[in-house]
Amino acid sequence: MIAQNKGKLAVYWAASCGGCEIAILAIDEKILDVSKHFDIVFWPCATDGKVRDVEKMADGSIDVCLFNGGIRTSEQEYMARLLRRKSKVLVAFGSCASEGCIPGLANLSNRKEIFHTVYHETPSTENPKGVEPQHVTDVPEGKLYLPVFYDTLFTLDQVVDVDYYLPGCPPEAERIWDAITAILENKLPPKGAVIGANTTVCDECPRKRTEKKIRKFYRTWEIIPDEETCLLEQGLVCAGVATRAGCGAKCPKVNSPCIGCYGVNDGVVDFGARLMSALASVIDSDAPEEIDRIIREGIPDPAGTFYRFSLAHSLLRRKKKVPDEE
Amino acid sequence: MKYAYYPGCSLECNSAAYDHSVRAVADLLGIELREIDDWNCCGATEYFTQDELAACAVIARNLALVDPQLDQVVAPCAACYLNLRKVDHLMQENPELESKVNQCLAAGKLHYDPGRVRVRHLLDLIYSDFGEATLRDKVVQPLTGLRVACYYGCQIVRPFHGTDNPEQPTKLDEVFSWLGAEVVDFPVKAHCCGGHMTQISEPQAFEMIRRLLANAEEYKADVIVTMCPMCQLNLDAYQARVNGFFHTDYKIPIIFFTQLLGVAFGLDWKKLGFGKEIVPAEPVLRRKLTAVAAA
Amino acid sequence: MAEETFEPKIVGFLCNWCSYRAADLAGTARIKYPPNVRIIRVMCSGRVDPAFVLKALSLGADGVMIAGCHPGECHYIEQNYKAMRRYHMLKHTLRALGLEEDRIRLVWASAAEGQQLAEHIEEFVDDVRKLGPLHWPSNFQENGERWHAVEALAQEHAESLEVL
Amino acid sequence: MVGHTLELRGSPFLQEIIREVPGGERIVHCLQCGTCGGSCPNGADMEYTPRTILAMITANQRDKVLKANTMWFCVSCYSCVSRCPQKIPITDIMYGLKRISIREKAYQETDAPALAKTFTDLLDKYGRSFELGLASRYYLFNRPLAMLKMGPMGLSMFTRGRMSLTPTRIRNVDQLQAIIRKARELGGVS
Amino acid sequence: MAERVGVYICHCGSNIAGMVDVEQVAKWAGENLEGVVVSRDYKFMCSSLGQAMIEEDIKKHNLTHVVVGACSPHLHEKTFRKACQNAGLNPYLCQMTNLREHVSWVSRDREKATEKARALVAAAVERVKRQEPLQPLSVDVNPATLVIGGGIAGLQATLELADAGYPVYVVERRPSIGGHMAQFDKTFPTLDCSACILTPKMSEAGQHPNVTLYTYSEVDEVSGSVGHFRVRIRRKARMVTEDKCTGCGICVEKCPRKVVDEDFEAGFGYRKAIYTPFPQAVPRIPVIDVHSCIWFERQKCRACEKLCPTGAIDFEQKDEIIELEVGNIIVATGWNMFDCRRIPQYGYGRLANVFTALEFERMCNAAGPTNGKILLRDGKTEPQTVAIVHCVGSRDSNHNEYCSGICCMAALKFGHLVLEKTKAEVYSFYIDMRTNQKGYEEFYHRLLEEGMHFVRGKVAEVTDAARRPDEAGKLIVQVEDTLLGKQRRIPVDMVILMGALEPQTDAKELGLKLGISCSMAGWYTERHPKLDPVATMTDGIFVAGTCQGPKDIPASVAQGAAAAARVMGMITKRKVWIEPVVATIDESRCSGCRICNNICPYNAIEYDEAKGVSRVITAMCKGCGTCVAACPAGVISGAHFSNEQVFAEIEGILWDALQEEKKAEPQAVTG
Repeated sequence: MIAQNKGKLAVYWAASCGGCEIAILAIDEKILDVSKHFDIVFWPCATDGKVRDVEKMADGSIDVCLFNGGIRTSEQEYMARLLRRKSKVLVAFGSCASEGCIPGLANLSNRKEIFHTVYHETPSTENPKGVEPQHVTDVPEGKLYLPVFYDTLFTLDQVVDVDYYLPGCPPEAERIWDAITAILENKLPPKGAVIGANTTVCDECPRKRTEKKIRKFYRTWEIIPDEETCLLEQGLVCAGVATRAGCGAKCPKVNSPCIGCYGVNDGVVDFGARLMSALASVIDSDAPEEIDRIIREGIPDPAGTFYRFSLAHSLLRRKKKVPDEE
Repeated sequence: MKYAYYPGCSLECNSAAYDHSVRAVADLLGIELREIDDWNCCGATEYFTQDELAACAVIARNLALVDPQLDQVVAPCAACYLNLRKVDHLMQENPELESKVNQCLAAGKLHYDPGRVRVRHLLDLIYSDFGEATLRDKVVQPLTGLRVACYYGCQIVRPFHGTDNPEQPTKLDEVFSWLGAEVVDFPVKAHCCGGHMTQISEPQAFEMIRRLLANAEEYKADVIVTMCPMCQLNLDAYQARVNGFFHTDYKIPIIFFTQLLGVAFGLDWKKLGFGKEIVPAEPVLRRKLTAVAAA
Repeated sequence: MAEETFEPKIVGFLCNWCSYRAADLAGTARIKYPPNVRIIRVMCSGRVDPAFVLKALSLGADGVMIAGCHPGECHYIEQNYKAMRRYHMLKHTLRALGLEEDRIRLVWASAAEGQQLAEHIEEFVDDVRKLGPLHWPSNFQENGERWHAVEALAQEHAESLEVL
Repeated sequence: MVGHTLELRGSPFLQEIIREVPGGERIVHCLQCGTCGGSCPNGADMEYTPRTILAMITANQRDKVLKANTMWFCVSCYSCVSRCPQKIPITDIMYGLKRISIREKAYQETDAPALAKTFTDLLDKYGRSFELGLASRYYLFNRPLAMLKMGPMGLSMFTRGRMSLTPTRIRNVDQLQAIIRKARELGGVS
Repeated sequence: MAERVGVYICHCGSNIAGMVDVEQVAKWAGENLEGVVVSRDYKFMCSSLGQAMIEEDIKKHNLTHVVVGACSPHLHEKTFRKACQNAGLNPYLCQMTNLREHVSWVSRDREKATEKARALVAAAVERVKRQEPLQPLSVDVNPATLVIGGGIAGLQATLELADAGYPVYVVERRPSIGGHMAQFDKTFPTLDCSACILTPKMSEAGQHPNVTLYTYSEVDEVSGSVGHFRVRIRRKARMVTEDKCTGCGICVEKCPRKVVDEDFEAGFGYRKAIYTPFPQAVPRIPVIDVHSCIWFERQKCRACEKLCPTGAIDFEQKDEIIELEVGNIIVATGWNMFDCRRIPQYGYGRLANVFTALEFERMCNAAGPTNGKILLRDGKTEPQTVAIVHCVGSRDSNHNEYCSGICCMAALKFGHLVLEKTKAEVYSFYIDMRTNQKGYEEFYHRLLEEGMHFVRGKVAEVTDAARRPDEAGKLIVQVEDTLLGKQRRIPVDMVILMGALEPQTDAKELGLKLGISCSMAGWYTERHPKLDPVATMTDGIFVAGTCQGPKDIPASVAQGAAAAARVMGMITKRKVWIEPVVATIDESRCSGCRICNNICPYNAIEYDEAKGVSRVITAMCKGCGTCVAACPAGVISGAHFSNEQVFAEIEGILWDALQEEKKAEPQAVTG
């Protein structure tokens, strides 16, 4: 199992919360095994390393790059392209890099709206001059540049070619170790695959399931669900039916519906479409008004419900942009 | 429970007994009726004869004036009840009309979103929201021995279904049988009293009134209870003229259903507006009710 | 140049038994209707996966029509009701994504209703035409700034490297 | 254009009714079964039964219909509407015919238009109906003789406090009148 | 990729070529669409020459897939699949696209029509490249047949099949076969005695060696598909052991409990708690109605048990479940009468002398409650005037929009019976007199001659509220005589309401078990209203009689016989082929969420508790694809309509939009 020559590993953090970085450490003492087999050549969060060092590396000299986070700015896109060029294997690590995750929900807004909220509206903002970040700022010394903030958040594979995906928000430690083992043992699946299970959360969920019929969707605070029966059958929008297994059904096991952080199964192109279709199919009514009412009352935030993690990677990717008046 | 209340013109004066008894019974049942401030006449059938849009606008003004805190309005008069419901319905069904009516209302700085206010009749309220057990509970003076013909008329049961059966309604019958009355079969219970026909062609109007009185007599009713000021007026005030016209001798008291409800609940007869009817009701009621008490 | 009227591109998913045959009948009866709806045959409106609709929109369709047998007359007994439920669900979601409601439509047409189907198509094409082009892919195209910024960064780094 | 059958076919008078009455297009569904004519409490006294009127509308007999007494005998009891096997809004059609007939002064031998006019004038003026005013004005101008017969009844109503001598006026009469003016200005429901 | 696609664009004479530039489309496809190696246009693709051209190309160019742009696949899909098969290509690798019905015939503008044709061809090419070879499935046909419903339609079908030598199982929910026809006295227009023509058929069915009768039984569950249905039948507990009972009738005679017979006597007569519905019942084995039997009410009596000479009474009897295997099913479940109480203005239920048509049938029947005498509800008085009201609940959008078809004739029959048996005057109130079968119009003329009064008008109301002295004590029929244009009030003594024929109240439920659909009104839907009125959309299930729509006895019999003939056709074929367009679940990836379990109306998806996965029973799957679209995990695939195929079709159909978008997209300056 142990490679003769130590491999080279890079880890990068783009538009994400940082949880993925911590998740890597959650493999506990096995991190020592990692360092036994790999030289960490670039991991800004954990080690000191500079972009220019990477730029100086030969193309393809990094064996594995674990890239977490989506692409929100031109700098992140630059880094994605750079690391792609330098790495033999580029892994979209975690939900953000794979499908946009929570930052991807910003695709329900655009840059203007986001800046407005962040730099003007939030209660903690103190910005009397109404300053917003600008791509170019003129100073006496010349021009200063900031990365361009995109209107739309992209997933890693919408910007560069991705070799493997490791889903989850964040990926489970066991799954990370599985992936590392697969890399070490050179037992990687075909390129483009998701490293992990290919069933859904239901497979790992111990709850009792029967045939489904839903007359009313409940929000989590509305009922205390029975602990034995399928949450969906109790009217809770449990995304487990559409979500890739791998987490061990953590949420349903503590009486909380799955929210879908592990993304889709192989071959599925749009997480939201799958969940929508499945839920709609089992609504127990044939009257259009009633169906509409059940849906409107039970699912007040459909974009957030069906695309909580996958909006940026869905077929439509984002909310329709209102033509910019600028 | 709070409801907006639309008494309508008839209840102001010629059918004040209805208004008084409605308020008294509502009070007893804990129904809070809040009169719509500065309501106007619903236009009866006449306004629709003149100008449909103006008729709708005039009616919609009342709906627009309903306190935004309230979402149901009670209208005891059949014509008012129908008109309010009809305009709300027409506005819901017909977006073009809705926009025109709202343009009119805008001229008076008002607006009405169709569907906002649910128009209800007091009978439906009493029947559906209170029901048998509650009503039986409130009986002080059982109506045992009193033969009651329940007269529904037209516009409460038609054309909008759902309040009761449009042909042979039963809710009023059921309510009075709960209160101990002997409700007689009254096949013409949802037939027309003639409405404003009295003003247009008396022979036709009188014939329509006669049919009702004749049927009530055939089934030996002591009293006819109505839910509509127009029905009451036609059957009561015109009874003498009908008798004259056909050489008959009907003497059937015509009272509002809320008046008889009030009697059963032991309310003060004066407060219920007794004495305002032309064919006196009190003697018959007192005789029947005491005869049974004695027996 | 004369102003061209916008001709929307619409994908129509028609069930094999009723609505596809209704379209056949419209043809046989030589009923004319706008050419904008391009028909894809599915066995049942119940086969229409919301992803089909999203796919079509994401590729540049301006509208999507789903047609099935009338409620209660589904060739597969009741599967059109499932299409109806999904349609409502999908519309609900699309609203949240800022998409005009009129860009997707569910209609019923029995095999005998060539005329009705043609009317539905005509109406739908009109409605979508009024909404204008959708051009969904342009939604997530950043303007040229994106490429320049990335290029500029590369340039800047290259220059600073040379200095070192 | 794909054919829109209803708007293009049918007699001009039918088209007119369809424009005048919400739901008037249901007339084309009439089976001529006579449920309306049979149900009407005044059906026996009508020159033409409602069913016949519907047939006449379809046959474009406009003048004859507008002169008929049928609609003036309609008491808005809605029996026909409730029973009609084809869901035709017959009562509303009668209202529509009354309006056209009044507009064109086509009616014959009926005081109903005068009653309606007096009633709505009072409403426009006060915002409430005023029975004594209605009765006196209507009878005085239209049926002076009948007024004598009404005397005793009026008196008994009066003694029981069921007839008021003065009209009630709503507070915001201006607002009501503005609304009515606007309605007249917009003219018609369609 | 190794796909080698041939594209064939048909001119269809000038039908397509007149509006679509077919040459240009073919040329464009050959030059622009990936994988297309041959692209041709031809005058008539469906001609033998056209087919030969395709066959030749397949061989010569090693085509892997074929696209034909011509007419509707409903017309010629089979033709071109056959051509492919002849050339050794799996027929499912051929895709048709509809350039005639969907393009040329509905378009006005040649350029736009051509543009649309290009899109459809591109879609077909993209799709066909992803199509896979499929093999049709063959199934052996079990020669036994299940007939549901023992009325005249079901009996006719049963006897035709049994006489042809095939086993038939008849399931009838009532205690006896015979259906509604057994209740009637006379049949129109010949006035044959209903019992005289029906009872021989009933006893023949009862004694036929090939017929097994399950009376007082219902279909619980149907599974399987054409050729091999599995049926579970519930034999309701009769409380009488069938093989011991001789049908002597002592038990019925001695039973002390008499109740109103709501079923056979339509509420007009009485029966005992243990009863056979009528004397000629088949089988003649009585049943105990546990809801009225004194023993079940208060554990007393058991008189029948004590007196039964063969000890056939068994109070402990339980429902019994029987499992059958049949190849085909004939549904002949009949109709129900409209509840006349739903039209209160006709007074049924309130006015004693208002009768329903079924009550009146029983009244006329010599074996009925009045021994065939026409009497008022008091059982003594003969009516002087009788009104027959047509269209009660029919032709009325408040109830049933359809015409029940038979009531006009039944009303004439009733009129005749009243005129024959009494001195009464008879009025018929009709909207339109519908007498459009052989001998029917003549019967109408006969009644005109016999002096029946006909008033054209739908009755507004029947009331006892008299207005004139001559109305007192009578029922008054108020109606507009539409031919006079006058409202009339006609006092009568008896009113007969011709209630509508309605589908059985549980027709939808049974339809779900069988996997056949109902119209909006609730009648079973035939495969084709003109050309296939006997089959249903579900192979192996046929309909006969009124369950498919209102009809009279001759039509029911004809349809019963036709259904039997169709079944015989299936049996003699021995094997049936099933389209391989079915769904499959990848069990290795199924997590058993059970979303799909409830979705299949054919119950073709079963759940394996042990493995925790769902599975499609291929033979039962009809290929609608609804489960494919519903599967949240994406593990159900639909043959011939897979996601990949449809996605490819969408991409193809929007090829021009895609190109426009690509043009509009700003490009990276460098890679």
